[in-house]
Amino acid sequence: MASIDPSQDDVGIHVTPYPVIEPGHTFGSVTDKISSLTLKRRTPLGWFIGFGISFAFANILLFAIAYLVLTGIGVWGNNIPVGWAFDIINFVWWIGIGHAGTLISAILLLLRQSWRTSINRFAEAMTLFAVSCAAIFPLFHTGRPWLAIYWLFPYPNTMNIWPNFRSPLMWDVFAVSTYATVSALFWYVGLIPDFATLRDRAQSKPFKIAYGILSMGWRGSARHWARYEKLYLLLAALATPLVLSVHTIVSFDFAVGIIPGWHATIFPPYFVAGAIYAGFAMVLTLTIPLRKFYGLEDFITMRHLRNSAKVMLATGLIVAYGYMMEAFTAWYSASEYEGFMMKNRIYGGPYWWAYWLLISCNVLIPQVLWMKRARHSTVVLWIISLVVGVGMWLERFVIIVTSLHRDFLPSSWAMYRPTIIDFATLFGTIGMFVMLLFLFIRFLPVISIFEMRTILPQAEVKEEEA
Amino acid sequence: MAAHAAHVTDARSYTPPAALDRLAGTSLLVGLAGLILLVIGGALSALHVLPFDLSHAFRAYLLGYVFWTGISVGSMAIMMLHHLSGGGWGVVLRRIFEAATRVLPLMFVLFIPIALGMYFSKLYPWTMPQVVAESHAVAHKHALYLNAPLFLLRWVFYFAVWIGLTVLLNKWSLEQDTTTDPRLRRLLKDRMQNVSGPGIVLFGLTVTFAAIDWLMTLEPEWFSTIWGLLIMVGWGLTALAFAICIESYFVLNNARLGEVYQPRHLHDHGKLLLAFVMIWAYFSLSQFLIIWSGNLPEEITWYLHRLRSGWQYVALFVVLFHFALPFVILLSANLKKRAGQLILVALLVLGARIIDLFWLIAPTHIVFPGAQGATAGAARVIAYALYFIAPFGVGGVWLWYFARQLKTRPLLPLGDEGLENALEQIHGHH
Amino acid sequence: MWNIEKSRRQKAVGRKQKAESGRPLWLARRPVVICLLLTAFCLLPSACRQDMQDQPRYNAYRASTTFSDGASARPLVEGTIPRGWLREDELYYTGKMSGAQARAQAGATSTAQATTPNMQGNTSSQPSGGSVTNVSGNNAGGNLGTQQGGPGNAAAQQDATMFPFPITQDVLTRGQQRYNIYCSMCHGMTGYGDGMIVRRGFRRPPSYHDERLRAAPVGHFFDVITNGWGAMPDYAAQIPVQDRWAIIAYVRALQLSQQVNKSEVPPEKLNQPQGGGGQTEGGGERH
Amino acid sequence: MPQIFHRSTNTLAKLSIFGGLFILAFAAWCLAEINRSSWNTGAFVEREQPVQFSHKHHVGDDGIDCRYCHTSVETSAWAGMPPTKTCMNCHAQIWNDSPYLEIVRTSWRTNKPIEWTRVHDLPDYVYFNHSIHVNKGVGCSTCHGRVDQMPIVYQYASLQMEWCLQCHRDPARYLRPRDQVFNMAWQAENAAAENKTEAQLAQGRQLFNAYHVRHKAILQSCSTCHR
Amino acid sequence: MKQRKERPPFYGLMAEFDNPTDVVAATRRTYEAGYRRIDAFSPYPIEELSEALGAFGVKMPRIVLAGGIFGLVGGFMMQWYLSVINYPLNIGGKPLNSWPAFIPITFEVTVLCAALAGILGMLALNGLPEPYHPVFNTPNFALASRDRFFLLVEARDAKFDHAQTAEFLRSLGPREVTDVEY
Repeated sequence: MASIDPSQDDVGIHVTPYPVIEPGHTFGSVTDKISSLTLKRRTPLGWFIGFGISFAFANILLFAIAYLVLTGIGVWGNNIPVGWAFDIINFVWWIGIGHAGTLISAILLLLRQSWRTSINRFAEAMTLFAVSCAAIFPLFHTGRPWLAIYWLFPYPNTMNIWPNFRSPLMWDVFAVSTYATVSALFWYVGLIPDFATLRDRAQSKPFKIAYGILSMGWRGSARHWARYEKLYLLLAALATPLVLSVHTIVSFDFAVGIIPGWHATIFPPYFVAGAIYAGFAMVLTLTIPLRKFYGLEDFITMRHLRNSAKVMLATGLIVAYGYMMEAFTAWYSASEYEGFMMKNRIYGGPYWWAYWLLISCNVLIPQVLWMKRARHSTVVLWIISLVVGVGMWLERFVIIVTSLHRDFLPSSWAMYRPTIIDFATLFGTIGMFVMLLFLFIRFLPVISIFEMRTILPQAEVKEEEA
Repeated sequence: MAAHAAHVTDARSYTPPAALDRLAGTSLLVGLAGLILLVIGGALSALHVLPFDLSHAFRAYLLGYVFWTGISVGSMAIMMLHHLSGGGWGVVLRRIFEAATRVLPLMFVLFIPIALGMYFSKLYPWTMPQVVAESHAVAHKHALYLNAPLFLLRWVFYFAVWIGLTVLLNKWSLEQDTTTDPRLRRLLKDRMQNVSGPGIVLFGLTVTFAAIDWLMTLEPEWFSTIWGLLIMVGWGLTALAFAICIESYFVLNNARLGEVYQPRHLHDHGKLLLAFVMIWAYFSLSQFLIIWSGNLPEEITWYLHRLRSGWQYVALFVVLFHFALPFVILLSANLKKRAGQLILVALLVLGARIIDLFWLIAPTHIVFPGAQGATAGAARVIAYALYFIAPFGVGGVWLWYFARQLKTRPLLPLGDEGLENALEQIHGHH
Repeated sequence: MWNIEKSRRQKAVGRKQKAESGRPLWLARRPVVICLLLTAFCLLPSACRQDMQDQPRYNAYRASTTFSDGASARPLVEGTIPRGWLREDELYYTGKMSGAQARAQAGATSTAQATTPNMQGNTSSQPSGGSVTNVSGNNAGGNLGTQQGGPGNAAAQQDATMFPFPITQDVLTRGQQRYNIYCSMCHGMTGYGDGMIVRRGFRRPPSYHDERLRAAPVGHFFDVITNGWGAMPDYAAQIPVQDRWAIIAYVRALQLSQQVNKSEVPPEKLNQPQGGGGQTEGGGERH
Repeated sequence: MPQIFHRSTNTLAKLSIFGGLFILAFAAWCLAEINRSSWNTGAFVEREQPVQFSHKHHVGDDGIDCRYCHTSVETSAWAGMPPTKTCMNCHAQIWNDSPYLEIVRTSWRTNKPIEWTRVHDLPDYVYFNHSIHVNKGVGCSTCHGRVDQMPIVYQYASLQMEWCLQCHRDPARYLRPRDQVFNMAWQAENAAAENKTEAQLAQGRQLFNAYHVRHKAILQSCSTCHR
Repeated sequence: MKQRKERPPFYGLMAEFDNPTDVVAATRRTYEAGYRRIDAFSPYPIEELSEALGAFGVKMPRIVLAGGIFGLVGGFMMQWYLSVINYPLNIGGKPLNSWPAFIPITFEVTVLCAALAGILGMLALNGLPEPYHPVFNTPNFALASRDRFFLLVEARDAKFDHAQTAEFLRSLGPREVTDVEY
């Protein structure tokens, strides 16, 4: 990362209207600008308003969960045959959103895309918070979450039995917990030098001590940097397949079963693409207002937004390919169950509207992004990112609810109706997610300061003239 | 820097090495020999000298055909990806990819034996009326999709799309070379980029259905949603491994080009190769795990044909040499920078691709009617040998045509804006 | 302990009433919801007990507040005969038989006696198995047909003098086992009435080796086990009918065992302190 | 730039990482131990009963067989708690004026059962049947311990699932001949001479076959105990 | 206590630079001048700077690989042992050794172990956490995390001589050369 190789970077090849960082910045200005967001004494009023609203929603989550725990899982709308509904929809949705963070951070690092630098920290935080939100759903779907460890993790328990490693749900436990752990560590490791920066800038003793502990005594030694850089790359190389594996395994939750509408071999790549799609949509949904209100246009430039839009377009097309192949294979397979499922989903069943809403949100509307002008308008991008966010939620709704509500036995067909608690939990997690982001913005550097230094032109070591 | 730029734009510096002529000549000889052997093999069966079904000869030809068409189409896709995303790694490989795509018209013609096989052998079981009559699944799709005229029509359509795209991209690429006007170069670049976006979409659709038509319908009752992606990434992998072979061949045989292709380029290409190997393994595992776990009769039979009566060893071979070995080798950063070692890995991958296709194609309804004892053994050996002769037969012709195409243009896209950056010596002192 | 059953029922009733009072259900529920939410975290530990391990149902011996005796299990209403439990076999279930039966039986047994092997205490030496078809309960003493005057019985019926089923080695083994469990406490292992409980102060029962009891018909023993006699309580609840007969058979064997000449016993059996079917009973070995 | 931390914090900081791991591991170990302790399982805790009934006296000293009171142990899922009548069999005469037994006599008079405190209480989701165990050669003392030596009965085993499974996965380690099931002091043949475990295994395997104990896979299948 | 007495009175000499090019050049010269116990500090990673300090063991790839192999073998063996040996239970008619189903968890455990090994390895090799360090006594060192670059020659270096070394460092064109106290 130290040497900026323009030829490796897609921008470097041709002159682009939007650079990664606006010109005129120095090491000092970058450091001061970003660290001041965290270190300034006064918290802006807007922060309090935003935090307050999201905190209120987070409390709704708290109440919804407390009520659920006290009363039982019956307060949710899911019941046979739709035994899996909002809980898994929201779980998959949140996990998917989390993926963009790791993707931006790890894959773009491996691809040496320097535009990642100003948004990776934010994206990683988003990953962590999204995974936290996601974990709530399966945990509370167990009904007795205080026993969840007992059921989910292999440890020598008093029952002398072990989890069933042949079950994709068990794979999920491993995948999500590994993902949460590695993302948290990756995030923390990335923060260490910035904690040192904050430690050295902080005015008050408690903050100095707090950031001092978090920085682990980082002093910027060149030997330390060498190992640190190597580790950071290696972690990125590990996180990249990890992030793909997580959503692959989430897709296995469905695909290794034999429910028509779930049992499709394309699920792994199609879920991964969908996750990235939703994740980038969430990145845009959040960064567009953030850069506006915090005046970060110098660091998060139109280039970032435009590239995110392109990623969305590409992953959106892969998702569309998935829909097409599912429909085609349902016909091609000549299986009456597959055929019925697809017909029920598209025009025969009571949830046809969900399918066509999904197609509109995920396939039709985002095609606007083919147009350059659309990619360059923050308003259009923001609207489309919201639409895609909704669309990806609907995708999981369609996959889960429409596949289940008419099972093999027509006598057990039933409709699914979410309850008020279902909605409270969903919107509550959104509140919790935003609340955590507000806390993060206030207390931690939103942009990786040391990596921003590396992409300044001054950072290059000029060759000695022999 | 300025001196270097001038050095770069000197078109004659990058004319193809003489070795290319030798390559073309040898290839043609090998190719013709291979095709003749294949015809002889087919004749042995057709004249009932050896008791194996004629479809084996056609299947073998299909293997060779799919393998080499894959290189052309895969090259087209990687080239379009490069046009979309840029990057120095693609600039230096562009001409190899372009030359590979220009073989597509030849491949269009070379499809004819497969069409013949469809009509005159059991190559595709769904062409046989009794199969249609007996199988509900085949009858279901017979009218609207799986019949000979529509099959041929789609074949024409795929090639129309591919040839159309490659003709445009090749034309503009050449125009970039011949002009010196930076605005026109820029315009051509934008054009290529604008075509590549929809081009990738078209590529995805056509390859998916080509993969279904040519390979999946060998077992007409079987289906897998990921099949198109699996073949796509397989073709991409083949194309990349092939390009790396050619690139390393240049580095090893021509000092001048050795300077052009720097270790960092090889390193990047090696990493891409690793990525493709991993994605291939990922898709293959996904398909296997889902079908294995579901264990439904209409799906699992495909794997049962390929994991029993000896084929499990072929499968193991594929896992080891198509994934495990290249994966472990390519983890080493130093190896990826050395042409002499990288070419070996690329050749290993190409070989493994052939074995993989063999595993996909050959086990489908093995026909050795009524043979016993030594004759049966001989029939098997000859029949399976054909599968390994065919890639050389088709490949020889393909390579001959490719080498001729490669010669017609400078080996580097001299009009590309990124060329200067791509060729800049990063680590050396100059 | 938190009575889940009760509180749930009350809650459900409460809800219903409020819902019926005209307000929409969700409004009616609201106070309940709010209360629950406010006490959410205080109640978390108690939630742990609402587990499947204490299900709201009555298991055996579980106490109940519903009935005056505090037990959840109900005794059968007097006179109830469960399906398939109509005890028609008078001899088997009561140990009695009517006069005609007894006379017929007496004739039958006297003819059978000649072919019946001598039933000894140590029956293992003479495996009788299935060859025994009808064994008289009283054959050892040879006092067939002589009535001893059953203790306080209805005149119409008299104590049975025969077993209702053939006595085999298995029955005797079973009888020995059951005797040791239920009878030996008082009657002693050999039937002399010197059991452990007697030594602890219980009134001494008569010895089986008395002339009176050796002469008593098997029905008499059945009657005593079933209904009790003197200080002896009834064992009807502890010993099922089949086992009672088995015990009586063993008692007969015990009686016989004390009347045998040494010469009649195979020499290799002489030194074994216990008879029986070669199986040792756990209770007998206690130290 | 002044130092923020004292020298000693270096050691402290390094220790805190490994210490943290150690503390976590220790906490996990403690939890596991607490979970298995009698605090959680109730094992080895003597239960106070309404009547001071001593098994040691009745079984150990008087030699009364288990089945004298627990009549249904061989034939039904429940071993059977004796009704007051069983007590009165003897106590109508002996100790019949003892104040200790007033509760028994009251129960007898009023026809109200004595409310014994339950010692062995399996969760309701476990299906347990005494008769099958007794008839396949599982001794009373294997699960209940030396009841003949307990003045006040306590739970001897943890009754946790791992305890059930250790036998269900390899019954040969515990089986004894049927006629020894009610023998409190039973040991495998040759146990005194040979290695105890070896002797038990040898005899246990033989009995496993002789009594046609079901295959391990059936013994430990979920529905064997959770029906 | 005894050790502390043996320490030299101060830790070393610190030269402060304005830009990366200067500090890299200065570090190279210091190394070439025979100093070995030297270290350089920068606000961001500079590849040339660590190269200029001479070769030292980075070792990270090997540690991560070791962690990964441990996770790979351990993860698979765990599932195999628990499902085949310790708790063989027929579920859905799948074979006990359902190795295809063990692949996902094996992969996850591999990644987890590799990442943990890497992070702990990095901390261990760098001697972190180390909240107290003599270099923090350097007056301007707070700027090492902003826009200044530092070169340190430790007093423990065999070639170290306070006056001479200070003179040498000044010849490299720093902003300032200061003593670093213990």
